[in-house]
Amino acid sequence: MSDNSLLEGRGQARTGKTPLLEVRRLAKHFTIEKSLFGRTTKVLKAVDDVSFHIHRGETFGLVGESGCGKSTTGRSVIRLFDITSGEICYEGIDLAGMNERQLKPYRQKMQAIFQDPYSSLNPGMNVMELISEPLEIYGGYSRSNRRDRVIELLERVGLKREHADRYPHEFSGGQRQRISIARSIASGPEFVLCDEPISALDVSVQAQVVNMLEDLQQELGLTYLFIAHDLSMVRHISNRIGVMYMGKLVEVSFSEELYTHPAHPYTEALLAAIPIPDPKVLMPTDRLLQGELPSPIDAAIGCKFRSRCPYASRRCGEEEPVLKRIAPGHYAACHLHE
Amino acid sequence: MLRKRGLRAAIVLLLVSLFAGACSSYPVVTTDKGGLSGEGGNLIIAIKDDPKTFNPIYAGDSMSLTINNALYAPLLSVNNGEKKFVLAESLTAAKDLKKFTLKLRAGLVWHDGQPLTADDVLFTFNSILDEKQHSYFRSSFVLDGKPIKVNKADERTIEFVLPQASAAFESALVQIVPIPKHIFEGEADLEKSDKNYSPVGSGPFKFKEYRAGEYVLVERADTYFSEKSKLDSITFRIAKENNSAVLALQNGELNMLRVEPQDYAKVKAAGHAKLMMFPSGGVTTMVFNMNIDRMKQKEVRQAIVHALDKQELIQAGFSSTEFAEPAASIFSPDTLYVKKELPTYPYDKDKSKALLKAAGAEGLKIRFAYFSASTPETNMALYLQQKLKEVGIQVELIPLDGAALGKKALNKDNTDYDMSFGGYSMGFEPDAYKVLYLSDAAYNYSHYKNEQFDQWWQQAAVETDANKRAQLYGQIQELSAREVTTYPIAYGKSIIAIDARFAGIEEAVAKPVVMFDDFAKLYKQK
Amino acid sequence: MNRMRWTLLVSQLRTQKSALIALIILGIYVLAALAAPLAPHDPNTIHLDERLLPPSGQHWFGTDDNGRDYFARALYGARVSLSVGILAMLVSVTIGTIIGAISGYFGGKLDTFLMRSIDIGMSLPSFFLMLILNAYLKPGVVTIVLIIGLLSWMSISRIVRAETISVKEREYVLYARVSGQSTFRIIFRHIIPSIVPTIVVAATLNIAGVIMMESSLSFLGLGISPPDASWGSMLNNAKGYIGENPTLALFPGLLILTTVLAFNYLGDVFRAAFEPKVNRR
Amino acid sequence: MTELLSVDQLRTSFFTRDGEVQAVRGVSFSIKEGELIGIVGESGSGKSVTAKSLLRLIPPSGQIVGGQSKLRGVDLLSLPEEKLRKVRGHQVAMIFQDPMTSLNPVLTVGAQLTEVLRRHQKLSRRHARQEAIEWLRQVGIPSPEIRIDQYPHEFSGGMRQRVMIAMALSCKPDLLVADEPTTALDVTIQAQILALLTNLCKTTGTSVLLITHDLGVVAQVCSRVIVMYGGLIMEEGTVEDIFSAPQHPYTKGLLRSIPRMREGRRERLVPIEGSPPNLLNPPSGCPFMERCPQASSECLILPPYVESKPGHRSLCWLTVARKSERQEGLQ
Amino acid sequence: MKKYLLRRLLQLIPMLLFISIVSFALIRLAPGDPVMSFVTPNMSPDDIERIRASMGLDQPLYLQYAYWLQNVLTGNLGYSLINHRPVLDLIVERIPATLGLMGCSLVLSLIIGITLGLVAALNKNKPIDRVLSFLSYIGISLPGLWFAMILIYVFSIQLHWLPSLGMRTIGVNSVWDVILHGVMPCLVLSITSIAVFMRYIRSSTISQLEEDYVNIQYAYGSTSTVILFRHVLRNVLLPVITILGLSLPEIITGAFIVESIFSWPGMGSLGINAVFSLDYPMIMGITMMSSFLLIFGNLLADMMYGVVDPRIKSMR
Repeated sequence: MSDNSLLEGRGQARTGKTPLLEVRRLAKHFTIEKSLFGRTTKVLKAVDDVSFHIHRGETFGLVGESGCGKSTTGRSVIRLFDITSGEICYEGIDLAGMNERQLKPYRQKMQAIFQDPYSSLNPGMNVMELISEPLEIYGGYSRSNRRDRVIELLERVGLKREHADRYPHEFSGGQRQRISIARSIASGPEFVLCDEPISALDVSVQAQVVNMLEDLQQELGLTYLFIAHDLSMVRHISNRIGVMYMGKLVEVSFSEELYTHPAHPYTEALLAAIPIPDPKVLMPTDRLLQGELPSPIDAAIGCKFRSRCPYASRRCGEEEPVLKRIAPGHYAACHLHE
Repeated sequence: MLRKRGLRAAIVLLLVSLFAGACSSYPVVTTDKGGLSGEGGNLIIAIKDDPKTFNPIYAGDSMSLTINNALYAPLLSVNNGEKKFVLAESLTAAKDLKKFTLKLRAGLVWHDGQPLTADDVLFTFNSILDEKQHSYFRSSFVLDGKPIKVNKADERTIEFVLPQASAAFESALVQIVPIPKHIFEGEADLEKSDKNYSPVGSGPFKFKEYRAGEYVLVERADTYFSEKSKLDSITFRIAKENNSAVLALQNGELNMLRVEPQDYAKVKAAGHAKLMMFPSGGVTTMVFNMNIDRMKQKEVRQAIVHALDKQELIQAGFSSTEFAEPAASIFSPDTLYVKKELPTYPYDKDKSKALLKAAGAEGLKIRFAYFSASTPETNMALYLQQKLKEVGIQVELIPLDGAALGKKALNKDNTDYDMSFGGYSMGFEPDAYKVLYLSDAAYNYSHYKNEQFDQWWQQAAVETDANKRAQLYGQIQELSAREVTTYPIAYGKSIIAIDARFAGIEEAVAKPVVMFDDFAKLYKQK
Repeated sequence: MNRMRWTLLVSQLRTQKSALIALIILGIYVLAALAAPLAPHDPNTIHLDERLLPPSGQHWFGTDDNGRDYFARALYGARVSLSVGILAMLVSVTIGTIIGAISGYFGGKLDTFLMRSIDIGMSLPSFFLMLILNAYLKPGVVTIVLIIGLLSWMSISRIVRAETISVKEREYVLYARVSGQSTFRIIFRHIIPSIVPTIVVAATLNIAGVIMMESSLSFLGLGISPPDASWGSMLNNAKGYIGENPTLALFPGLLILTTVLAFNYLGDVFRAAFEPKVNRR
Repeated sequence: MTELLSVDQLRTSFFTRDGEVQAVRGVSFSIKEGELIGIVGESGSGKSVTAKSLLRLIPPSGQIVGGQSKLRGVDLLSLPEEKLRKVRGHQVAMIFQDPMTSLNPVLTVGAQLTEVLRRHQKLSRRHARQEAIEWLRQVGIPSPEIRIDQYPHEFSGGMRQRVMIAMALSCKPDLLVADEPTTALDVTIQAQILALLTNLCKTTGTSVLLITHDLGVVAQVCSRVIVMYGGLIMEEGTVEDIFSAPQHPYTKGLLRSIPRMREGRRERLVPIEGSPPNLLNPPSGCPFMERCPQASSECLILPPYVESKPGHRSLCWLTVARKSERQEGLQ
Repeated sequence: MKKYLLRRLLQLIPMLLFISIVSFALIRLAPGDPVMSFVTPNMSPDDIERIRASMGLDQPLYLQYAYWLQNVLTGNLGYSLINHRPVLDLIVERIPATLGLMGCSLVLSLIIGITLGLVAALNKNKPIDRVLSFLSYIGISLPGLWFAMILIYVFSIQLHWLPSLGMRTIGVNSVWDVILHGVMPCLVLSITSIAVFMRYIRSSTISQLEEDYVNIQYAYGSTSTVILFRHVLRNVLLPVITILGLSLPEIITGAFIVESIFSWPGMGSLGINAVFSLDYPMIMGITMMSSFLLIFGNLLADMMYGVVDPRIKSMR
């Protein structure tokens, strides 16, 4: 659907090669209500027909408000659960249909960091046990040099040797995220899903974690799928960004261009709503998005954003817009651009 | 605003409905004055559980028998040996004991005023003999397979023709109580017919009310042919827990109670009630299971019996010999031709060990089964276990509930246990014991087989000469005492406590199972 | 239990003096049960001449209706009641945890099937099940442990299932699945250790329930078979003598009450010590 | 503009099993009529405790150990309970952070709104219902006559926060304390709520004390800003001064660690190293000392507040040094 | 709401059917023979065989179950083997006493449990709270049988205030007399649930008082009593309904035991006799009746919860 266009912008993205990760027409539907005899009557389309690709060494940002399906997309990509339909190609091989045994080698290559520092570390295990878990699973380390490897990782993420025997509840939020990062790079992965890794941290601590992620990407050639609702931080860290609304991918573009020339009305409204930390630059109150998110269950046809879109036309109500290329590397799903 | 009110109403409704449900579900009786305590008084008797039925031809449990004894009058009754004619005027037996004629009194009437005639007696016997009605008393009137014939001579006389001579026929007649033909005629299944719920009887009291789990109320019947009851009414009150029953006796909620041995001292101390003690007609025995090889050896049986001191055994089971007399014979004291002097086995540990050594049965292991719900049996089993241990016999106790024990005991080739307790009360006719001791008898718990023994039983059953019968039954008791396959332990005693305010106890004649022969004689002193 | 939970538990015990008392009581009873053979009299010998004596120097708790020394019987009774309590608890906790964890973790048809059968099991009047099960098995400690164990595991498996469902959503379990750990390892390395506190609390409360159930089992005549005795059967036999010798009922009742009270207090202390707020911000 | 509220040396501590946590260690500031002032700070800085202490709404384990908070000359902290109840909701209203738990789930929105109205304005049941519907319309809730009888779970996060604003403003308070009102909301809904809040407060002349950790929100909404850290005020001034000429190293560090929206160049973020202080045994001197790049031994003792510009004060020896240099230059 | 009720009722039928199969199999496989309880030595073996045949015990098991089920569907629970009366009549006679006892003890434990729970919660960590908490611990650890014995010893034997036998004094017919008889059984049956309710109400009131919506109410000048009765109480009382449903099994088992201690004329004593004499139709009748009571109780509690809690109502 989206061709492999030339990629400028940061870093060493090679052109023309097959992307590290290719998601084609991904869909994930949850059953909400069953009739008396087990036939599903109501379905929640959390993710509906989403396609994008990420090249090796690139950071692809995925933004959108709560309930837009960004986390579900991320978790589908690393096969945390089975998807309803679509393909997830890792270096060209589709992981969608695989069972746990077939997935094993890919699990080593694909790792994840989660949002809540207080829930992503097992409170009953000390740091040494936490970080050495992936080492145990993917072998190659005897007991003694496993301890050295863990200490090396700890120092790599800015923690000290004596932290190894402490328990998660003895650390601050920022330190816990560092432990999560150390754990995720322990087994030498290529791809890391960052599912809102900094949303629960204070601003000053966020910067520490973001810098470390960027350094690790440089050093280990990692590829990130970075999910967040804080648009300013996503712009800082991502090469390309995808904007999601009600389970649909409404716009994909290079991060700079998305902020300077947003194509989709929703992206435009989203950017307008960001409070700029500079009193001299006043927010455009006229283009404020009105109305509420519609209920995700009603299966109305047409563009999901039309009820709140200032440019909505009759056509938006009848025909659902499809992601179309409007500029090199810039795609938008809106009838305005036909 | 409607929704808010609905919410509050829902909570209030929940609470009110729960409370109303609790109170209204009580059938609270406020009008009826309960027992008609006129000047004759209302006697409240405690019974252990609800009566199983008010229809006498199905009454087997003691509660039903006691209540039916007040509601219905028998043809004749026998108390400690002497005969008393009730509904019947006379009973004449033919020379060869094969034909009996019974003559009813004149002018007998049911509680509802209908005349009681020979037709009712005929109808009663036909119902009992009818296989489809499966009454509990049918077997007593079928002599080795052939039922007796009953025919009506005239309005007041009935003739019984027996297929073979039977001395025990009279004792069988005593158990039968006529039921009203005009009530039950045409009922397909007497056992389940709902006519049983409001029984029409012939006895000194008539049925008034039954409240399940609580009480049965009967009141004086003016239609009774002989002396009317002095009591206004009797309430048979259900009391499961015997210590709360003893308490109720003390605070006057109960007037008569069957007392357990361990409560005797407490009731005596309280002083509210007179205590009556009389032989219960029951025999408690210890049975050796002859299907087990080890038990076949006589020395082993004798060794075991010598290891037990009968006095102490009774003390353990019935808390003192005052409540249960040591028993010598397998016949109960009120049975005809019972013998007192029989071989006994005094307590002698060394003799017991010697006998065991002689029989090569050192280190013997015995499985002893007993009825788990009976306190006397449990305590005696414990005592027995400890005593036999002293002579080197290992006893494993097996407590069983009624249904399981009964099934095992009646199984002809039962080998689940080596010994157990037994108990029975067969009444004054010795021939009734035949069912327990004949080699192939259904209830021969010990499965003891002996030709000679059987012959004596058969001869005695048909022997018409009294002292010949006495001599035969003497030999039977002698042999059983020597063989000791069934070791008699004690003759039980019934203890009844009666509120001091009630009198006429001697005239009412205390009787096992039904407490008193004639409740009508009891009365409340002023 | 790892170091962190242990230090928490110790600090909780020090502050809550009620928990300390509970531990002391249980300690005394366990010691007494173990030291039962040292008792002055044999619990089962019958002395017909010393029946229903009041507590005295010679017989500290007096004697029962068969003249047996009541203090010795209480000691041996402690052995039976405590062992029944602990064994039945182990039976019900193991079954309950395994079924609860599996049903909670896998969900779907298996979960509905297990939960429906538990609903059915819970709606059968346990009273009848006790009577009927006892008719099959020959009386003895093993039977009681089995009956009580089989009747009380259902409530524990419901608690464990609910806890598993909430822990399953925690992010460290999601990470475990993402890092390719086997289901077996996830359940036994991550899920069960995190719900150990709930299991421990449910276990102590279960012991309390089991000891009480044992005494009602004896009431129905199904408990331990004579000559041995448990507190429950002693209490049941004392029913007949409540009028003149109330002490026969007093001692076993007090022993059951204090033991169950101690377990309940311990249960609450464990709950307070392992409160999830430990890992909440 | 006359002074509405003046807070002087407010101190609040929590007495936990492990010891006394000094959440607020001597905070003084004042709010003028109709002014929209913001307190910004990270978690653990004491901003939320300060707000709640104004109306003595701190949980039982906490206690106000010192200071005064005078509303039009009346010290709220020493006011007897029944008099303070008259102030709460009538003169000073509050909005909390999580709309999901601010409303009683089993009572209709209307019931909870009219209850507050009837308490402070002695209205009849029918009249209060009318007033409530009016206020729901004013805060932008569609078809309020129907929604008034609905339950909180039938409202989205944004809608519930609108109900809370209606509840707050319906009693015409002089001061509205908003404790992180939009943190739990999505950015588009946050924009709507902030716009609604500022317009309504301007029209009714209510002054607002806004507590937040988001510098963007402060810049767009507030006229004056207080920066708090470790239970103390680090810097206070007009929003323009704070953003263009921050004096305190902590404020500078904060501003540098957020991504700038300038085009093209994307420099590396400059974070503040280390983690927030532990208030169980707070340092005697400046709480920011261990994380401050320009810390010196002087910082072991707390400096006085010095005004680098009228109305722009900060708590740092550097400001003191700068002030004395300027004075020497002047002479 | 109606669809949900229909679905729950439909689920009810297979459950009751399954329970009847399980209990029928369990009962019929128990060793022992019902005929034993009324057989006397002078009954000949073939008479006994005929009686057993009349009870239908000689047919194969599945046929017996089929007959039983067919009868039940036509409303006839069969005849008690021992009392020769229809099982349904025997149960219907006894149900009011059991329901009355259970009903009163539920109401008693609700009222006392809730009030004490609230008092304890409001005076958190004050002396009265410690005393009440200690009493609640005693309440849940008290063996029912022992508590009954103490009550009998004190109030019946020593003080003679309360009768300990049955439901009525003979010859006296007044509500007061029934209540007097019911005091002790009701107390024994409800002591544990009073403690359970008290502990639950105390802990849930304390946790509700820490909720945001309570702080909001304080912030708008409301007093603690208004907050308690208008806001917190409703949130606290709702789950009590589910606890009521969950505590039904203990109450039914407890009722059976209390009835036999105090000779209370309820279903309990009928049940115990039936089991000891293996009266199969009666046991089946009582088992099905108590299972029905349990399931219906839980369903009622569940429905009640839906009616009273708006969040659940809109979901169904």
